[in-house]
Amino acid sequence: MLTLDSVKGWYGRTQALFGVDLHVAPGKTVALVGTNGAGKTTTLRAILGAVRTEGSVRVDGEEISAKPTHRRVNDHRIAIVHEGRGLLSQLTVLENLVVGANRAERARIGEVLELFPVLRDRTHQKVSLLSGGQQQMVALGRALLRDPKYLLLDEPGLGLAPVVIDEIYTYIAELCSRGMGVLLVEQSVTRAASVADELVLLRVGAVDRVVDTRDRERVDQLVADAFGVHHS
Amino acid sequence: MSRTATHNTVAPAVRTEGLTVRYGAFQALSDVTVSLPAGQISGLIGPNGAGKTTLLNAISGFTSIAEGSVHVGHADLTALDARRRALAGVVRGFQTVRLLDRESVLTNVLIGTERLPQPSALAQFFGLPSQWRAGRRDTAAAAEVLDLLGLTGQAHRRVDELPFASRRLVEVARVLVSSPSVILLDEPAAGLDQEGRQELAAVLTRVHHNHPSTMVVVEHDVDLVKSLCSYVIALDSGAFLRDGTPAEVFGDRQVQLAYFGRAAGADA
Amino acid sequence: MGDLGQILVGGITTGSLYALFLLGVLIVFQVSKSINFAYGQVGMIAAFSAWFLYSEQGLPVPLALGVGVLLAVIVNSAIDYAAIRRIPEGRPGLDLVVTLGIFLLITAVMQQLIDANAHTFVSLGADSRAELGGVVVSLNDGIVVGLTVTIIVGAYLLLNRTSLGTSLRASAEDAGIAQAAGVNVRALRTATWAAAGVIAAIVAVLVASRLSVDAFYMTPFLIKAFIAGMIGGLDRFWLPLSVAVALGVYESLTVFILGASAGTPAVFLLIIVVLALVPKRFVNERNEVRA
Amino acid sequence: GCGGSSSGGGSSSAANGCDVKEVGPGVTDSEIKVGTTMPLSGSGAAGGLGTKEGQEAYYAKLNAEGGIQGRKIKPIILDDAYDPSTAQKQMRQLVEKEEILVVSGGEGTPNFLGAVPYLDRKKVPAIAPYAPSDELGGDKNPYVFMATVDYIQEFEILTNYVLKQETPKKMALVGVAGNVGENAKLGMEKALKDKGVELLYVPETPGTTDFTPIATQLKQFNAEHVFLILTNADTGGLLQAMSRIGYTPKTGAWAGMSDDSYIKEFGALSQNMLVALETASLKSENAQVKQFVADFTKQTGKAPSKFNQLGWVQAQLTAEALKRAKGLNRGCVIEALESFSNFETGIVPPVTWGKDDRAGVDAVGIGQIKGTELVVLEETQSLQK
Amino acid sequence: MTGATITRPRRSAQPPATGRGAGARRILTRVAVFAVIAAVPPLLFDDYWVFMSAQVLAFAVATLGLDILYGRTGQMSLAHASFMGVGAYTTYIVSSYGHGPAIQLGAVVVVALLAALVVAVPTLRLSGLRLALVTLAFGELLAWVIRETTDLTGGTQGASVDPIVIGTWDSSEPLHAYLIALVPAAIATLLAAHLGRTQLGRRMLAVRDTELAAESVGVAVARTKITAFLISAVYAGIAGWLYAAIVGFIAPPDFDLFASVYLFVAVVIGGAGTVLGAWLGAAYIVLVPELFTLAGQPNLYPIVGGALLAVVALLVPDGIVGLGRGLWRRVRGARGGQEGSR
Ligand SMILES: Nc1ncnc2c1ncn2[C@@H]1O[C@H](COP(=O)(O)OP(=O)(O)OP(=O)(O)O)[C@@H](O)[C@H]1O
Ligand SMILES: Nc1ncnc2c1ncn2[C@@H]1O[C@H](COP(=O)(O)OP(=O)(O)OP(=O)(O)O)[C@@H](O)[C@H]1O
Ligand SMILES: [Mg+2]
Ligand SMILES: [Mg+2]
Repeated sequence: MLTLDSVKGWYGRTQALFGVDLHVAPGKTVALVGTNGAGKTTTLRAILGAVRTEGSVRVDGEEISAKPTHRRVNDHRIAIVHEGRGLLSQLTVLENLVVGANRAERARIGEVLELFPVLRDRTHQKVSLLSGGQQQMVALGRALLRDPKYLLLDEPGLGLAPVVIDEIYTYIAELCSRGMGVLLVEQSVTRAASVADELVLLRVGAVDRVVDTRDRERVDQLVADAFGVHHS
Repeated sequence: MSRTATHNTVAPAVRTEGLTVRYGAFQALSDVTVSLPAGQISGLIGPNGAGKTTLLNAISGFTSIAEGSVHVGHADLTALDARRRALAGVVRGFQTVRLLDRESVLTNVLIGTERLPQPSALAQFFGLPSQWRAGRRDTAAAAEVLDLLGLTGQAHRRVDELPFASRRLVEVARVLVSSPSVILLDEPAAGLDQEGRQELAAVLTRVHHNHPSTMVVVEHDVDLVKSLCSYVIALDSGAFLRDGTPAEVFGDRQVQLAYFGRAAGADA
Repeated sequence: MGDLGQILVGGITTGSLYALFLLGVLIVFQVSKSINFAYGQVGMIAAFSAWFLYSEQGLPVPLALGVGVLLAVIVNSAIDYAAIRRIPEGRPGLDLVVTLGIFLLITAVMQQLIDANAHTFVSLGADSRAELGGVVVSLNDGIVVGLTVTIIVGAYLLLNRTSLGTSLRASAEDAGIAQAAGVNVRALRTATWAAAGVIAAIVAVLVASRLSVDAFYMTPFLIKAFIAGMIGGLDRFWLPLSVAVALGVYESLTVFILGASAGTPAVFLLIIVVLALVPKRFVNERNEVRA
Repeated sequence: GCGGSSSGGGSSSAANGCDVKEVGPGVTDSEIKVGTTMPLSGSGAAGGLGTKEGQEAYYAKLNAEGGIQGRKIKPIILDDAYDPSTAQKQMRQLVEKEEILVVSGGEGTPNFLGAVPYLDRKKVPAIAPYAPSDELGGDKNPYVFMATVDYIQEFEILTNYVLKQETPKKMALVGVAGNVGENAKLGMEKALKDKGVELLYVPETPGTTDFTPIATQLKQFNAEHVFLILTNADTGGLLQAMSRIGYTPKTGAWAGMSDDSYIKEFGALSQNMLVALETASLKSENAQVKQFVADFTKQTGKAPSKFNQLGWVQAQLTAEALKRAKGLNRGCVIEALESFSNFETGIVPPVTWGKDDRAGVDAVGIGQIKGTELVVLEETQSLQK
Repeated sequence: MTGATITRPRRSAQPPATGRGAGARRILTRVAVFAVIAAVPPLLFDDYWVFMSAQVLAFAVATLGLDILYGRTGQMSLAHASFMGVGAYTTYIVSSYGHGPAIQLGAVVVVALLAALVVAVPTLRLSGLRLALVTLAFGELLAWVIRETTDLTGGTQGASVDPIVIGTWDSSEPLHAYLIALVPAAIATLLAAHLGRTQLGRRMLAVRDTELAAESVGVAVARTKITAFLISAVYAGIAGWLYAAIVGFIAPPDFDLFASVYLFVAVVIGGAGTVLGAWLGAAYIVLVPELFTLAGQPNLYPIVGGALLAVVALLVPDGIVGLGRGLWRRVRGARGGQEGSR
């Protein structure tokens, strides 16, 4: 279980999170939704320890908020797909995939390339030369290579063609069913509702409500409240 | 150098002929001949890596063309570099937002007025009257765009302090401020929330209404394309696939296979 | 002919020293995207204090050298820890200013602690020489070239045949992303700066054995190494290092052929010509991103 | 000496006049402030620090003996980092803020030259700075009273000495690029004029990282004598490179190489090197030299170096001028300086200044490095003789 | 009209909302503040400090120029002091033929422009450290030229420059030097401040931050770089002219690599990209050594000056101006209530 307990977060002196509580159980997908600037990305960064935080972050019962980022990632098998990809543009596709991975994880490279065949011919090309969508695949590939127990996804569909998004979500659902806990940030509530078990609505850096996606009515209500529009 | 303002003139049609772009052995665009109708908003769609951004690059002069030509109206722009194409009225936004991070929103927008006739460097440096006139004109244009995009309140904030959505809008504002005759936008709605997208679509429609231009929007959001564009071009694997009205293109079997990975019949 | 050979030997040896020194600059640049202006002085600390320890304090030479190297490691790591790491992002040029301050500090302190004079250093084989076809080669030349080749090849293998290189470059580009990918950026940095300290010490000791040691003598080497690095590109490996060796040879040749006062203008004209004429892809720093 | 009404003077001389009753700046009932700038940091610091120590030792001794007319001398020595504009700034500081009476010595040529226009403007006499330049010592800068020869004279004398012993076919000079090397070359050319000796001049830039090309060039030319006017480090580096390629001609060098700091470090490389001696050898049997060594050692607890010696003699000449001055003001000090005639310090050759003569000395001694010792071959060699 | 926008030149344009009256008032305030500060040295200081203040003026002109090149256009130059040297030596040569200040200034501007073109044109494609390297090469070449032309330039030993004489004013008098330098310094400041409000100034910022976006709106990247280079070289040349007149003696070390690095230090320490920062930086490099003299430790600066520099740079990474801004924001934040919550 990945648990956040009244987590506050700051950028410099600007507070962005005002107490976030969150639970992601293995085998479950939780979607964080909210308007631009609600603090979704910051929440993920807080889990990794990449912003200054207060409050408790626990993984499988162990408090990790004092650990440096790389220890959280390695010891607790957390992987992230950053917003806007977070690739290392100077590195090749292959290097981007394996960076930070240990030997065993590297061995899984074939599996990942199978998932994204377009990347196979381009392993030695610099990622900055890939198309936007291809870059997103690399970002996802890097996270999957680590065979994470908890996967943090920050708008993985950003800039992807529908066909790829569908594939990715299918794959995520499969990973989830194999016991991975997924924390997903998604702009489209419809999409989020279709893959996640739970929707968490963030507002101004705090959890506004948690909605079970099976409850269609409350999902619709959430959409209306949060975004002021009715999605089609 | 002639710096004739191309704004306020009638928006020209944009045509590419036999456009081929190569990166080493890889062919990112092969023999693409498309024409974007004058004064309309066209959508450019296609799976990832189809060559949409490359096509925008080729039209705006940001990549070298191996074969083929680019025409705007009656002018052949193929030989011009990116800057001259911008001055000729072809202005683009970037898929990854590129801003002057340490500067204010206003400065970021004002840089877009470069296309308008600017006094010589000396006149600007010594603050001659022509500089003040140009300055007032530019500020007014920026104020109008900021207002249109709802950024007026943020005009003096540094852009790196802004949330991503606002940064996207600043990028769009920079393109719009000089009312170019050809506007190329690369996924302007990516990363915006539902509300933001709808607002953006409304703004673009309004801008287009006020200053008719030939606008091209690359987008993956099908709803947005449908609501915004009157014409759509689909690319796949660097080749032209289909064009027509949104209904025609999205209804096309090949497009559906390439783009949605399934034909329409399968998903009712 | 013998003369030309002699010049080449001198040029290659000096060029090797530039290259080895540049290696230290390169790895530091690659992991922390910063230039350490005080790097030459780090080496100077090693050689100058070693001299002080064996000549004035009577320590055995190997021990003195060891202490010198250790000092260089400590100082270089301290520069990273106390200064470079504390430079916030997006402040281009600040690293130069901060390390310039450190450069001045180290110079002044060493001059206070020891003195402002020039001193001969242990010769490290400079006095055992052999003549090969009219060219006199000393054991010192051999040591310099041998060590340089060994260390550079070793570094290459370490960086390219292990995951270390990838992690290094990842940390350099974006420490946040690298950390999130599980790279221990801090440890990597510390190790790199320490290794760079060792390299600086080795170069400084070798240079001292060929010239002499005082509080300033490494600065010309620093400048030449930077020049080679910038012509070749600090984000590459073989190109800048080859340029460094070539620079040594070129410099010696121009001095010999055109006269000593032509050395400086020749080197700098070369820079201008090379950078103005070579194809664009060699000139651009390799961080171009597509539109 | 002249009478109190010597204000007329030639166009070249400093025409302040000596008003016996006037009390100059920096003079109180108990104290006379003097000062100068020297490189105390940076690559030129070795000479500056040594000279400073020498001056301070002399003044300490003088003050212990009661000073001058019951006044203690207070020397203020500021750091100019061997930089002309810093030197000028510091000199302003000394003249305008500290209000020194006269400039007592100095060390380093370009830095001192930086301050000279200012001193001329302010009419402040500068006594015996060690700044060998053909700019100084003549009528161009009438407020600067030199006590050492310039490099032209130094190398002319050094070359003359060699020509007296033997008749070489080829000689070479390696000099710091710029005025210093050029001047040394000029001196050699003067001495070699019409002598049928071929001269190779190789300018060197400080910061040379590889001396092999210069050494090879010298070897190719194959001169019997190679003269050097380089920094300590570069002299050592060049000699090392020459020996590395097996070329060992006879050598000669400027006076800087007679300093202990050089001989101790590079003596082994420099066996039999001829050096110009601006100051008397410390091993000399001369009574004044012995007295100096004893006095200095008493003050500082250690043996003097060449730069200590220079500092000492700068202070000594300054003190002598103050003693001779009829009134403690700049005009009278200048008048007193102009009265020096073959004044024996025992450290530099006899000093003579006159109304139109600021050169002070025109002689250097000749020494040779043997073992770790400097052996004096000739006490002084003057151009006149 | 143009204002000494010395406190917040980043505000590169009138906010659309602000009326013109407010802008004019702000400009007037700044001119007044500038005038008051400028009046302090001649009224309150003795000769020595007036002399130091005059040097601050000369260096401020240089740092303003470097700030245009580095702070705004992002081009790193290690030859800025060399351009000062170009100005100073041109002054020396021209004045040795007996020409007065007007001709000197004209010659300085022309020669600085030519020298800048020589450096700028072959280096158009370069940026960052590599540009710094080429400019460094230019500096070394200049030093070499000076060394090799002793008859013309005085060589390594330097040369003493005749003071500027205008009427009864003589720049060897500190007070006169100060007043003579004040005029060009004020004009240079006004123009630099005004530059931030022009499209030319914005082009520079765009070139610094994102060349691609700049090109996409029609900015001539190469021409903008050259323009910045030329402006900065002329500033440096004029600074050299003032420096030669104020100090009266010039020598190669005044314009060597370290001198250039120090100008760079000034821009960074003051706060890159701001006019006020350039001034503060100039004051830093000229006056900080003096503080040690004031404290009675004139010879301590070489020892701790470096450490001080490193510490200052680390403590105020955005320069002194950045520090001031931060404090100001904090003050305002405390007044205006909670910051950051949207
Ligand atoms: N680096 C930063 N410095 C300062 N403030 C920041 C920074 N990054 C984000 N913020 C602020 O923190 C708040 C939360 O931002 P966050 O990126 O977490 O939002 P988000 O929900 O991910 O939005 P989006 O949908 O646009 O990605 C916003 O107000 C934003 O402006
Ligand atoms: N500079 C380059 N060097 C090498 N390959 C490139 C370069 N630019 C683009 N490509 C390749 O050309 C193809 C088309 O890229 P492009 O960016 O045009 O795709 P796109 O249609 O915009 O995709 P997306 O929707 O993912 O942004 C991709 O396979 C990409 O990797
Ligand atoms: Mg986000
Ligand atoms: Mg794209």
